[in-house]
Amino acid sequence: MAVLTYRDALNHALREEMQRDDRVFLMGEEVGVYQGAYKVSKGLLQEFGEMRIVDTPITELGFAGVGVGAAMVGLRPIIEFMTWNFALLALDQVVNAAAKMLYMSGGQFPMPIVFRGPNGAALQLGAQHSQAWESWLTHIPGLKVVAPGTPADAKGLLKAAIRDDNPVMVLEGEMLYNVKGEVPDGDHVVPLGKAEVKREGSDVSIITWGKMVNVATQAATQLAEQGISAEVVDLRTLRPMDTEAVLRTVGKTNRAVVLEEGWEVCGFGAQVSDVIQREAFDLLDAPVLRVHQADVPMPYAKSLEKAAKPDAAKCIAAVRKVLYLDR
Amino acid sequence: MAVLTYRDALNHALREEMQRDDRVFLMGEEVGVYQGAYKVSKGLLQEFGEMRIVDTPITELGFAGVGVGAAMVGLRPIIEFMTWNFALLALDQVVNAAAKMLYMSGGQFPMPIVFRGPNGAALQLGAQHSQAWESWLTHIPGLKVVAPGTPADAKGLLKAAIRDDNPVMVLEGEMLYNVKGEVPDGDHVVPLGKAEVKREGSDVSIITWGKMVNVATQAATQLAEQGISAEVVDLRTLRPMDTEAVLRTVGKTNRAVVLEEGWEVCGFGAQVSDVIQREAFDLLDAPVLRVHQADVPMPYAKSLEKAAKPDAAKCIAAVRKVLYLDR
Amino acid sequence: MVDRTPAGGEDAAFRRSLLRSMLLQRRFEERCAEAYALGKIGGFCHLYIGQEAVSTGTMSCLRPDDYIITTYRDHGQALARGMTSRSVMAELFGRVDGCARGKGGSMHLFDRSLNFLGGHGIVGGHIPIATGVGFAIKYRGGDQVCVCFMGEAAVNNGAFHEALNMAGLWKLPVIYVIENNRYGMGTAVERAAAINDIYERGAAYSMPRDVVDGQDVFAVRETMLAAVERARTAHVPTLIEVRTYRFMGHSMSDAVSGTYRSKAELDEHLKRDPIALLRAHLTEAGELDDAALAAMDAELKAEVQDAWDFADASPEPPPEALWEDVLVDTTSDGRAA
Amino acid sequence: MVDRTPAGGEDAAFRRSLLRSMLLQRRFEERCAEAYALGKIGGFCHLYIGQEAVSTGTMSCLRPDDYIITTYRDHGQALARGMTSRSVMAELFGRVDGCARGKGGSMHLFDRSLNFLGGHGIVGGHIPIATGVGFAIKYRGGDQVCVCFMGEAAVNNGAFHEALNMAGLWKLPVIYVIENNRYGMGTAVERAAAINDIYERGAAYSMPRDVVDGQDVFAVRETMLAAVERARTAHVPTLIEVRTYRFMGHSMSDAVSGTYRSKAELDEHLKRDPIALLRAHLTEAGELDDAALAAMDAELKAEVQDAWDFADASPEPPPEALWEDVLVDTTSDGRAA
Ligand SMILES: Cc1ncc(C[n+]2csc(CCOP(=O)(O)OP(=O)(O)O)c2C)c(N)n1
Ligand SMILES: Cc1ncc(C[n+]2csc(CCOP(=O)(O)OP(=O)(O)O)c2C)c(N)n1
Ligand SMILES: [Mg+2]
Ligand SMILES: [Mg+2]
Repeated sequence: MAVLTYRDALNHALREEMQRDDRVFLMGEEVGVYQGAYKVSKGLLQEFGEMRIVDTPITELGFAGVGVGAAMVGLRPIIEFMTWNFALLALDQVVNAAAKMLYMSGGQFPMPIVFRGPNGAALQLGAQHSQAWESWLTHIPGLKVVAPGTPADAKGLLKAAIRDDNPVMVLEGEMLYNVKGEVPDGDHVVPLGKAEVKREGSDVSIITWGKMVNVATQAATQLAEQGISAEVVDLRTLRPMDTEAVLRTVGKTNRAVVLEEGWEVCGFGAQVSDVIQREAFDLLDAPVLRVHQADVPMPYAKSLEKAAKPDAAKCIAAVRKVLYLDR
Repeated sequence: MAVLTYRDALNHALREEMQRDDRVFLMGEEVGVYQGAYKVSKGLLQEFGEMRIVDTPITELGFAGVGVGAAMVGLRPIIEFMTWNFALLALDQVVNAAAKMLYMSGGQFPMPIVFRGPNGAALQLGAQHSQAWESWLTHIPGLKVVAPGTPADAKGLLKAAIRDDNPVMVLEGEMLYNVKGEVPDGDHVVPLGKAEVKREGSDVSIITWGKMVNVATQAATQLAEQGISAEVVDLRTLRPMDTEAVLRTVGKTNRAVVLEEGWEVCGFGAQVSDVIQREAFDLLDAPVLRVHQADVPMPYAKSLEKAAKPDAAKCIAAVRKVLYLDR
Repeated sequence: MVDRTPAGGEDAAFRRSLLRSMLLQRRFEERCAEAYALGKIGGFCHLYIGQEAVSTGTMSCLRPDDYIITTYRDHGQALARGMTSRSVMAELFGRVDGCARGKGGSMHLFDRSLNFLGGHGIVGGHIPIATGVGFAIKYRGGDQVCVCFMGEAAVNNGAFHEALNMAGLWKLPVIYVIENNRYGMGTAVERAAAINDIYERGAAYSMPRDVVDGQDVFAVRETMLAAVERARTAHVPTLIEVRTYRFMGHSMSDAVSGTYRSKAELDEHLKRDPIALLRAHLTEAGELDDAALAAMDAELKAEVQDAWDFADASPEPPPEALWEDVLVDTTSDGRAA
Repeated sequence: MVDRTPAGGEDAAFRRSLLRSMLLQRRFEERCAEAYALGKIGGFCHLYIGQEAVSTGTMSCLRPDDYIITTYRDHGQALARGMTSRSVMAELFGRVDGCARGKGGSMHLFDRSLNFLGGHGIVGGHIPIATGVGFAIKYRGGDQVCVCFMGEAAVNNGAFHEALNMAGLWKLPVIYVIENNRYGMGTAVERAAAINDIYERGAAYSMPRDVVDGQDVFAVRETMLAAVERARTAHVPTLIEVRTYRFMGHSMSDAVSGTYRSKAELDEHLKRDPIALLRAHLTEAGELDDAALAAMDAELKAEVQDAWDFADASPEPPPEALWEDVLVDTTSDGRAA
């Protein structure tokens, strides 16, 4: 197994899938000449040329729609949003076109398209550049949503997303791009819809995804030092969610903490919590607790930003509370 | 007390607030010459003139932004979306400008603006015209969100929204516009953030809002015939949610069903359910159940649409299940 | 489908086929109004009456492998493209034999076999999609074109701007057809657009542009043929403003005149009914006599009646259809996911 | 704040004040680069070096009660408008004495007392807001103007189109200033816009338009004065393309040249440094000698050093600030909600 950065893992997934299938192309702001705002598409313009690595004007709504049109007539677009923050402008195309086209055409127009880019906060980017969108995206039937937390999953899920005949949203992490990890050699594809236990444990389940997987693992390591055995379940795909895996871990530990990057109200954690209380009511020894961003726009100042973000300490506090060790 | 339609109640609220405060104006598609796509603004152009009842081009993003700009410099805009479906195009202004301006300016720019219009499905309007957006909107700190279910609340909440110095989203119902009800005379203002028990009961709580209030009441009436006493709690304001009222009713009945118009995943019902299991874990005799739209884009065909929508029968089924009367 | 111009120019039979296409739309829409009043059609229903020369004129210039995309006001274009009255009417009735199995409805007609990429309900939303189809054509090195219909009110929308800028920049074979029927719901074009000559918007995208009388099917054809030629041979997009008029209200719930336009204005425009104009032309040229017209009309009325009966007899979609078509379960190599 | 033209024309003192304003921005930005490298400024930081004649030229035409709104590249405009170096630097350092109490950062400078309506981070997002400010001015019957700065890449965005259409349609006193510095991040203007003469986009909105050399502060002033006059007296909007160049990378993480523009191109543009041009002009005219310049520069460097020290000494916002400013608790009559 090679050790790759998350960035390179994505880059390899793109390259391999573009080599494999000439209907696949990448479009977005700065993906070509600039080699990607975060260099995920580095070298691809040189390899595949201008027709397949397409720089766009700053028109998220427009080029998302271009992707939808191309997908309708048989291409397999990968639309890069420089960040998902800007995708807000494009959501009409994602929701009203990509997600619904198959349904409203009575099954005539599948939509093999990937929308991808970094999601959530990086460092001190302030209120408009720091949002996590999984809650909004998972709300929508007709979409699939994945949020890889490791280089291996980044490669495997992106490849699966590109091959899937449905619209798949890939939520990456700017803060993850430099993270290294082992990536299986060869044609590594991670099936959509399957969670993975990233660390086994017996006292409590930390259920999470994306950027928070590393935070959960850190928390679990520190918890182990306190004699608490935490299981870390990485959902990987949020829609469709691997409910079985969630119920399995809760059945084992009887206590759950859901850790997410975004805001509380209607966060994806609320959905996880709702499913657990509904499907595993009698298994729960304590209410499901949630760890998430403070319910405020993201502040710029370093100390405030740190206070706003979920982290291992907050996760540990929730775990101790769910174990009735602290109030 | 006068009996008014929900439409007229809104119309009166608009008129009275515009008479009261000349900083208030109404802007949107067809609000003027056409007298409102759904006639909510009927007669207002004639009374207040073109500068205060402003017809716009079909530019949801643009005129939402115009509202934000006007609010920044001291006016009090009411932005009508012909329906919230089209507001999807404007959400960048709602989320990145209206909701965050106060925070990112360090408190310098309050945002006294109302965004309003019908939310959710009417009849057979198909996939792109039938969405309920409360889940997305309540996710965002910096916004307030109300969803009146009766003419009295429509008038009272809209007036409170217009007077509030924060951005308030008013989710109306096209299917409610013709519904009649008593509206208190005089300056009827319903405070934001306060739920109301619309019907008392002791066996189970049906927690709901907006268009579903009538559905819940119907269900409760039918349940009464089955000897089941259901309490109907109308949240009225979704953000901030009246958590106390929710816990009070659950404390009384120990069982809750959350009824909402929109989709399941990360629906506002998930948040309600999460709060209940977290704050009232020991009070619950059964898991919180939810009733919501089928997890599919809205189909056009009459029978399919009916099957997709939540209704009294589905609500009754959930109540019976939460009472362990049915499986 | 309207026959394309036979090589070597048009003949009388061809011109009669144009009339036939337009008259079919008219008769179809008239019955839709009736079916709507009877509650057989639900939701929003936007009739095309008055604009038939635009759809027919345009479609008559296209090949079967070209693409069409349009708005919610899509019945006329669907029929002109060759979708059967049956499949459209059954869709409007929300029945299983509808072109979208009853799941789309009036605003969302689709026919994959005819490259009819749908009616779309969000004003402006389909314009970038058309640009994407143009992109795909160029990507594959094809010589098809994509025609994108829209109302004049859509040109003020951001999606229009973004889509046309990319088409102009990348030189994509897309023809943007603005059906300027003077109103977007109740808003006259002058109250919504800062310039009245809509086609001049093309200048902002260095795009060839044209304006044409939309009541004259031959004029529409002429302009369109030039645009198609440019798109096919040189991948050059065109913006065409077609000046037309809607004879009915915006949708079934809107009065024909009163609030935002006067009866007098409407009457003035009714004088230039595109079907009457074409009929007069054919009659004068001796290419159509009263008997032939009556026969054509009778035939079309029968076709629409048949469509109505067919739609009426077609079952509601089965309950399980609710859950179908949300996702497909295949991957790029056609395998199960 | 840059002094406005004294009634009856400009004098040498006024011209020196322009230089002073521009030089302050330059010295300020140079220290920002340093502070960023030291980790005192975080997040994204977009420097204004090379474009100072635009901000100064524009601000020098405005009244205190006029409004300004801009993008994330906002330090220069904030200073030219009269925000203190201290309040801007403290904001960049994320400190409590910053203009937005440390909660906005580099991209979100605001000053209510100067009608400086913020730096905004979503490309295009602030343009409709500017239109709304123009609407409010007209609504109240005022004679203020609103100036909206944006980069040339923003003109392809839908928000631009929607906002300018409304301003053109409704005749609002807004001046849209396109700072065409040739690149949007790594994308040259020709690779993003279908037309190269950006100002011609104004035609689509029947809006007066102009193009001007952005390295020449007097040229900027002249164009702007005319636009301000039109807006103030007749509520007419204007679109002005200002041709300028950014001497630094897009943001601190972007190399100055290499990937998308050559060193040679950059060097060519560096020859037209707006500050050097103005200085030469003043020197030639005998309005500024070396000693005066050195004194001015020393003074400005000291001002920026003072701002740095001030910012460095200013505390981080207190923990409770996290929860403040999400909502206000008042209603329209100033009462508690
Ligand atoms: C984004 C959006 N906003 C508003 C509407 C509601 N609406 C439907 S059609 C229409 C008018 C469109 O007019 P035009 O583009 O001229 O087309 P026409 O109806 O005249 O064919 C409006 C406002 C919508 N469907 N989408
Ligand atoms: C909607 C949106 N898309 C993408 C970005 C990322 N982005 C920030 S600045 C920029 C380039 C803008 O260029 P231009 O408008 O020319 O302004 P300049 O930076 O040259 O001053 C991009 C793509 C963004 N902030 N907002
Ligand atoms: Mg129209
Ligand atoms: Mg630029």
